[in-house]
Amino acid sequence: MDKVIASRTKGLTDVPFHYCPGCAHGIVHRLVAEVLEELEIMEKTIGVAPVGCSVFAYNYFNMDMQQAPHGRAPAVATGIKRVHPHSVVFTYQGDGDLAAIGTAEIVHAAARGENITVIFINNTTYGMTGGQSAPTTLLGQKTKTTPLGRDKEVNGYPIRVAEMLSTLEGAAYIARTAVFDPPHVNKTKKAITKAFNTQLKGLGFSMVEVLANCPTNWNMTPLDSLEWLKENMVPYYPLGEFKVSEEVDRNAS
Amino acid sequence: MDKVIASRTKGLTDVPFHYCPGCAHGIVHRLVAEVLEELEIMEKTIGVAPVGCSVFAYNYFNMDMQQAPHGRAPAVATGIKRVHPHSVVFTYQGDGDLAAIGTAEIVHAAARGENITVIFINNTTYGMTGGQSAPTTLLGQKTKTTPLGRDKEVNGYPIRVAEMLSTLEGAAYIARTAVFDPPHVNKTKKAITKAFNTQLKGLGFSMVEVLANCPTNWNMTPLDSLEWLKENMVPYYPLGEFKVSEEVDRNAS
Amino acid sequence: MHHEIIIAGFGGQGILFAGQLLTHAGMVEGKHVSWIPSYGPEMRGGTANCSVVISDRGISSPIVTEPTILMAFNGPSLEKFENRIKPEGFIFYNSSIIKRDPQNPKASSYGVPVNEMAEGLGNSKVANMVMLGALIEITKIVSPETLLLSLEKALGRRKKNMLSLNEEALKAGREYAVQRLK
Amino acid sequence: MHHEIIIAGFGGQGILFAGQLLTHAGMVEGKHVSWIPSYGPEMRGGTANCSVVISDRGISSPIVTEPTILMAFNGPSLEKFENRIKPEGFIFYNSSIIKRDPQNPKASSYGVPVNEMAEGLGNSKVANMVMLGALIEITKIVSPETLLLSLEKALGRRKKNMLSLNEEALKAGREYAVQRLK
Amino acid sequence: MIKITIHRERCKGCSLCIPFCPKGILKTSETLNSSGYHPVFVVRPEDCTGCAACAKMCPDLAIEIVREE
Amino acid sequence: MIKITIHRERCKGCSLCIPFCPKGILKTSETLNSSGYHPVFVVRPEDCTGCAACAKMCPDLAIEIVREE
Amino acid sequence: MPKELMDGNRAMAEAAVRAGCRYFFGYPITPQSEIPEYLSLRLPQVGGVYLQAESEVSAINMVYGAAGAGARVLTASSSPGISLMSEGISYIAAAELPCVIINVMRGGPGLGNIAPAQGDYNQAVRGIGHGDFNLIVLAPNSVQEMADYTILAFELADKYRNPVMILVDGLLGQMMEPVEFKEEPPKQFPKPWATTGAKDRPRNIINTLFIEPEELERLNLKLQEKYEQIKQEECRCENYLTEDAEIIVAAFGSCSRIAKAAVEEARELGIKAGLCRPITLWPFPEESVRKAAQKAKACLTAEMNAGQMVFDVRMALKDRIPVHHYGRMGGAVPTPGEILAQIKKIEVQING
Amino acid sequence: MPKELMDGNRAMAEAAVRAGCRYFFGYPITPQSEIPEYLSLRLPQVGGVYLQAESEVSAINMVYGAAGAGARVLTASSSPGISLMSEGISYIAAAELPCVIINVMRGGPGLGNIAPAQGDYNQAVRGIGHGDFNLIVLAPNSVQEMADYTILAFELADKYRNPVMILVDGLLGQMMEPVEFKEEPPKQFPKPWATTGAKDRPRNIINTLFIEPEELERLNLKLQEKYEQIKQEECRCENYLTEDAEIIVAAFGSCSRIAKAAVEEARELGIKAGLCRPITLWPFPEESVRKAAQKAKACLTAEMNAGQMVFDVRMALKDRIPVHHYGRMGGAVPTPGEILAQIKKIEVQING
Ligand SMILES: Cc1ncc(C[n+]2csc(CCOP(=O)(O)OP(=O)(O)O)c2C)c(N)n1
Ligand SMILES: Cc1ncc(C[n+]2csc(CCOP(=O)(O)OP(=O)(O)O)c2C)c(N)n1
Ligand code: SF4
Ligand code: SF4
Ligand code: SF4
Ligand code: SF4
Ligand code: SF4
Ligand code: SF4
Ligand SMILES: [Mg+2]
Ligand SMILES: [Mg+2]
Repeated sequence: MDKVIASRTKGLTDVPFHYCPGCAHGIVHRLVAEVLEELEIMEKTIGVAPVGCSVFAYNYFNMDMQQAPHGRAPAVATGIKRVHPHSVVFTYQGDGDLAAIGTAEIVHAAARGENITVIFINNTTYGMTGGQSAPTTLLGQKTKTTPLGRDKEVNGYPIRVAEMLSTLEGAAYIARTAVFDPPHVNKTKKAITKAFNTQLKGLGFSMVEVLANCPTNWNMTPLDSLEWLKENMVPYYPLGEFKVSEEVDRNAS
Repeated sequence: MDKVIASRTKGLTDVPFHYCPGCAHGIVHRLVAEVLEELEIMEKTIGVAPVGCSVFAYNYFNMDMQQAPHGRAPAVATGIKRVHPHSVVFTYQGDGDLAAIGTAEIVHAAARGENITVIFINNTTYGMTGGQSAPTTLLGQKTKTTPLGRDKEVNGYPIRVAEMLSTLEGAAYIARTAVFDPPHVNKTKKAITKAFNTQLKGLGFSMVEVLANCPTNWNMTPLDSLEWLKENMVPYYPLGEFKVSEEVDRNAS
Repeated sequence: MHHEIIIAGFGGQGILFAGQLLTHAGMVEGKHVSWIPSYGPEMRGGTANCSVVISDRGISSPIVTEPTILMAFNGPSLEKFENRIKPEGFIFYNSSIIKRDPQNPKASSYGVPVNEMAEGLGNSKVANMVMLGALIEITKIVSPETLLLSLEKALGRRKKNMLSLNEEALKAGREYAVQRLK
Repeated sequence: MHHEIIIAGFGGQGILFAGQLLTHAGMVEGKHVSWIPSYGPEMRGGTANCSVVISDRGISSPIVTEPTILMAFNGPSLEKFENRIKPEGFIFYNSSIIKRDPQNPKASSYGVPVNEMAEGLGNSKVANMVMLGALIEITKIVSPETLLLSLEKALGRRKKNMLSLNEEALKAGREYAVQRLK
Repeated sequence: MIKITIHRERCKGCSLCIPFCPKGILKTSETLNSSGYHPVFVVRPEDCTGCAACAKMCPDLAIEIVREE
Repeated sequence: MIKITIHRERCKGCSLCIPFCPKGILKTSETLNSSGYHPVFVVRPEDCTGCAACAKMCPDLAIEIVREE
Repeated sequence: MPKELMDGNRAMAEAAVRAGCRYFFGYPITPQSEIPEYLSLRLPQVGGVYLQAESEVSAINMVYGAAGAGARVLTASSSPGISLMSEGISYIAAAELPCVIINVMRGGPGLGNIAPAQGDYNQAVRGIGHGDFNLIVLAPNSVQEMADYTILAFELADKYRNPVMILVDGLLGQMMEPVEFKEEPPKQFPKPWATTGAKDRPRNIINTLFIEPEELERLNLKLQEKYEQIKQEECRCENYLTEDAEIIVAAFGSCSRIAKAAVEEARELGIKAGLCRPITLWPFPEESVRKAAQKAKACLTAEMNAGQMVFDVRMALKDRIPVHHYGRMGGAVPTPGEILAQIKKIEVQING
Repeated sequence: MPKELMDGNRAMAEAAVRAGCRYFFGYPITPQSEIPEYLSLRLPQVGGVYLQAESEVSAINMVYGAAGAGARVLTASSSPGISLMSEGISYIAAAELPCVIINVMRGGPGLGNIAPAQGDYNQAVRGIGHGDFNLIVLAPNSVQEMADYTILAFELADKYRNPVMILVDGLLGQMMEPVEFKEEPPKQFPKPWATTGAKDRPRNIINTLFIEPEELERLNLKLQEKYEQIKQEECRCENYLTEDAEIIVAAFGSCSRIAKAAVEEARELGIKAGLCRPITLWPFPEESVRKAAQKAKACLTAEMNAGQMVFDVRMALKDRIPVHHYGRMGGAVPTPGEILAQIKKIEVQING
């Protein structure tokens, strides 16, 4: 019998992504979809994608989906989850979305221990609107609205979301990963699996922050962008698990 | 010559407070006003009070004041401070205001290292609107909207704001104090002084979280409320300095 | 029968509760009723008043501008409302605090030392009930039995001991009215 | 003189820039001008087009529905716009990619192998300039000198070396027009 | 000598000052002020040390203390 | 035997797969697909070990790998 | 059911529960806090969820999520809080999700005060949020109606897949009157479009993004068609003593109670006054207004604002007769006497 | 100054700088992002501050603070972002603070799309935020006007202590046309009320809370008086070929450009058409509209929405003549030909 090593996951529809060549959104979409397929929970999963390059996620994830206002996915997900507590609810959010306009929503979803899973794509910029600075833009990084590089005197410091949310008791699983090479892609998938398992066990809020590239707005080739990510983002945004509630690890897959 | 040991500060107008008997808002108002008077900065200070029992603060603080929409004082203060960078700008906010509706504003003011001072009155409830639950309401605590006590399964966990904001690089000085006895009132005043000095030195964002009572909505006598504060709030909200940027301490008063 | 009542005093004097009780009793007796509160921004202290309408006919406007009955629990309340009373109206005032007679010659005025009487019963909080007792005795706006029923319902099971105290206060008010005001 | 121009192609083919250049040159020559971009939601790829009006008289509507000139850089663009051209209009199309003749008999059509020509000059990005060269040679809508001036201004000081490449491309386009299209 | 004044009309009778006085010389008045509160007064002013513990706890700035020299 | 397929029409020519192939058998095509991208192809399919490093990096799910047994 | 004495806020809350609403997301604000306070105790008793959101922005988006998931869901706020919901309400309308939003208006603009006012009429009927959409807006004027129209609100919301706003003010919210809850079970509507998990059916998508103008125009045309239908079918208005009326007083909500008393007093003075009370503010009952004014020589709108509904009344009457406005603002409540004085003034004008 | 070729967004941004605006607080959103992008480079060059806020809610409150502190300050957004500013705008109006808000409208409701639309007219002129207040709303229709009216906007804001909105759409925002900046220095107004630190003067308070209804009513009366004055003094409208026109086309903003072409084409066909273009949408230039329609037998409004300004036109014309509406929605832009077809249809109706 033939063994499939890599193939399209049923967690995604057949619609080709609209993302730019080499954009990590595609990689992470695939990982999330694979995890949902492998955990056999697609039929009870409802995804929420607010505004950002991934706003069209409802075209791609092969399950019930709600598109949400910019930044409000955690609130929308909360509404869904409270109505269907036995469903699996996830949000897929960018850094502008989650760490800027949606700050209150993400902090409070975590504080409430809202039993949802958040996939957080940190690419240090507002991809969809053409590359303005984000709360996660690194110091010195040039963007459309920090044309001379981010200056801490004017724009302040990048926010480390995973660390911040880890101070909240309601947060059951918080990790930061990156997708700059295959081993880290594997680790990202593991973290996503753990996050969904956290939800399946009813332990509370789970989030995976994925360091990602935006070759288009960084003005780089896709490969250069992965290199830049590794060399500049990882030092400021250390990878790892920041919060793992005891029960998550207990017989976690 | 006579020596005044205690008297009305010039930092306050003559208008009697509208606060309930025994409410800590009065104590903290006095401390802030005294510090501003002692630092001789009243004439360049602009205060911002958003909505909460202290919304009438503009009647009390004897200096330029702006009343602000609920939760938005840090944004309003940012607007003022950017226009007058050499002025001293402070906000005076409750826990509903700062830790609920104003979460994004406070997190980003801190992340930006906005050079303002925040006085944060944590009394675990929405005083002004009649005692509904706040993000800082303790587990099990009864309020108008947690009639059977706060349940972590439904409402999640209280937020420790000082700890959360301390993860942000822009935060230069973050402390938590309480006003349940004279020594702690003294400590609170010291912390407030340090916070304003942080601003005067241009070091960035400073905040003093003051654990306070709300005898009216807690349904207690003022004295019982202080006891309750000490026994229930302090264990969950430990007192102390959470962040002190090096330069704050260097020749701080 | 159509009565428009204003009950007014300091916050904390049980003003709003007294009004609700009266309204409820009116409803139980088959009347059309309405109750509207009004208070300042302070959580404690400050002033409070409520407007009650009890009527045989449907109530168009629940707003009371010219009351047929005023119950004034403190001086400022009497001053604010005494001249708005409809001709042939009633003024009940707290003579424990208000040391002058009402100025409106067209209304019948009744002073009741409700604070002292309530304290006499052991709890200053039932001053409002004393006043209600006097009111219903004089105006017969609702029967004492209905009012007691409403009181029972409002206090609920948990506050049985409060019930008897309130009952006593009502009674004291009625007796005072019978003996001193009629 | 009144021209309404649509320039259309893939995102990334320099469509919008070519239009801006033309518009600017028109302005410099004292004409009334307007430029409107239009693009899809994709940051990369997808389609892009712009509408340019260059006219002796004031421009009421900057919207171009029936262009006098179409510059089509890929097949879909030709298909979309070729039948909207005003009678006696012009179609310039990228014959490197578009392998058929335009279908509109009322318009004069000019195929220019701009990709090949640009690659011949060493940089596929100047295909848009080749096309512009052909355009101005045939239609005289602006003079080559003004266009160069506009190009210089647009590229700014930093891109001096880009300037000569673009200049060459313009020239190549004009020459191609002179030799092959007239 | 210490001169302590408790402003009867400003005091809201909250009692926060009372237990913190090391001399135990603060007491609630039986009478009401014009706002309807029972204000606090100093029982034995001459015992006051001027430690200001009371003033620190007072939310309504009702207490003034002067050391007369 | 490993069977690797790179879907020419799905590939956006981003090159993310190329450097991670331990066998160095991935290469960009000279020709364009219908979306205007230069897709990647496998130079020596027989050398492919099926390690799937390429597929893991591919954002567009253009790579399928099957072990035929 | 025996009558209960209840305030309007609690009556709406209880009615919501009886209408089958099991989810409330909101944020405290005076003068509507009795609603969340009541529901925080009541909803868990019936297996529902009361959740206090971190803000009104969050609350309306929780509503969006829950409505999309197929639930009957309620939120309530007062003026400034409703403003914060503008974006979310526009999304809910665009996604055609049913939900009920209560606005217990207070004095504005800005923080204003907590006294009753009707300054949000324009916002509710035509300006809240961006883009072309309409809320169904109901304006009860008694505690009984507040209960009844809350139930109706949930039914209309589901029937038309449209957000419904109940527009009242602090006077109604805090006034107590007898109320009777009907025993009939609430009407239910199937929701095959809801995101409940795509088991044994094609997946469902809740979405408001239509990148192609043609597509978005199609949504808009569909919405406009729906609104046209609602205009045809759902206008509600109470006309009182209007048959022979020479002066029509138009008023809604709490102000209509006061206006009614004024009209009655005018009748006692022999002035032929009548009351026209729009109950649906959107759709605005133009026909009924015209009918009320059939014999009228003048109209007076009485509102607790600077003159907002007067605009719709003028449109309805097409300036056939003069339409005057009497308004109080900032939480000031007019008295029957004030309105009567206006009626008298107009009477003099029209009858010399 | 020589003319420059500039898009409308950048022209407004540059004009703001020239008007003395030194502070911009905003949040990115298409199709207005050229404004923040331009100002993020430009403002620091002139000693100003560009600050990207964490949201539109924050942005408008930073504007509130800066305006209260006495600065000329600007924010810009597009439809959904403007909705989020509703509460803040109500506060700014209540506190009588001057500021300029640009709305570069896009297709709605909900997330909609990024194509040009005019669906926020109602919101801008009467429904944004709670309570009775008005923005001054300017609707330029060319890049030159976008520059000129931006300067005017700052002057009007300061003169009346009122927020001013510039209402345009993505078409105008991204269209390039020649623009000339005038050399005159902008008018300045003293701001003795600003919170600048109470040195050598009594302290200043910026406030919107008036707990007593009487006080809040006084503020409201003051605001209404101011609005009346603005209505008297600031109406602006362009009438084109209207003197003898039998058919008036009313349109604003980008749509008025298209309508103008249609009117010109109609004239070529011998149809007596004219264009009436309100430039101030609030105050609505009723007089000018009436004047434009003096000889008209019919009116047509052309809008990129479901029919919003048509309401004001009908009010202005008091239904003397039929007022038709032609609208495209969801980002669809009408062509001159479409509008011409409508004109022709009406021509047939009125002249048989
Ligand atoms: C209320 C509101 N404000 C602004 C926008 C515009 N907007 C769309 S996506 C976006 C930011 C996207 O950045 P991010 O969340 O980091 O996602 P990315 O595109 O980088 O994946 C913004 C500001 C909007 N749609 N709604
Ligand atoms: C947008 C908005 N939402 C809600 C309110 C109502 N409100 C006024 S104060 C307040 C909470 C006050 O609590 P807190 O900030 O803790 O201050 P405290 O009164 O306890 O000192 C609320 C919800 C409001 N004014 N504006
Ligand atoms: S703009 Fe950036 S984040 Fe968006 S699809 Fe392109 S590469 Fe990805
Ligand atoms: S309600 Fe609570 S917080 Fe507000 S004044 Fe009274 S005691 Fe203080
Ligand atoms: S100053 Fe000290 S000793 Fe004197 S009354 Fe106050 S607490 Fe007592
Ligand atoms: S603390 Fe102040 S207000 Fe309270 S009782 Fe003492 S003196 Fe009075
Ligand atoms: S599976 Fe491994 S060996 Fe085969 S092509 Fe991909 S990366 Fe190379
Ligand atoms: S990673 Fe995928 S899309 Fe990118 S070049 Fe390789 S096969 Fe093509
Ligand atoms: Mg991003
Ligand atoms: Mg509080």
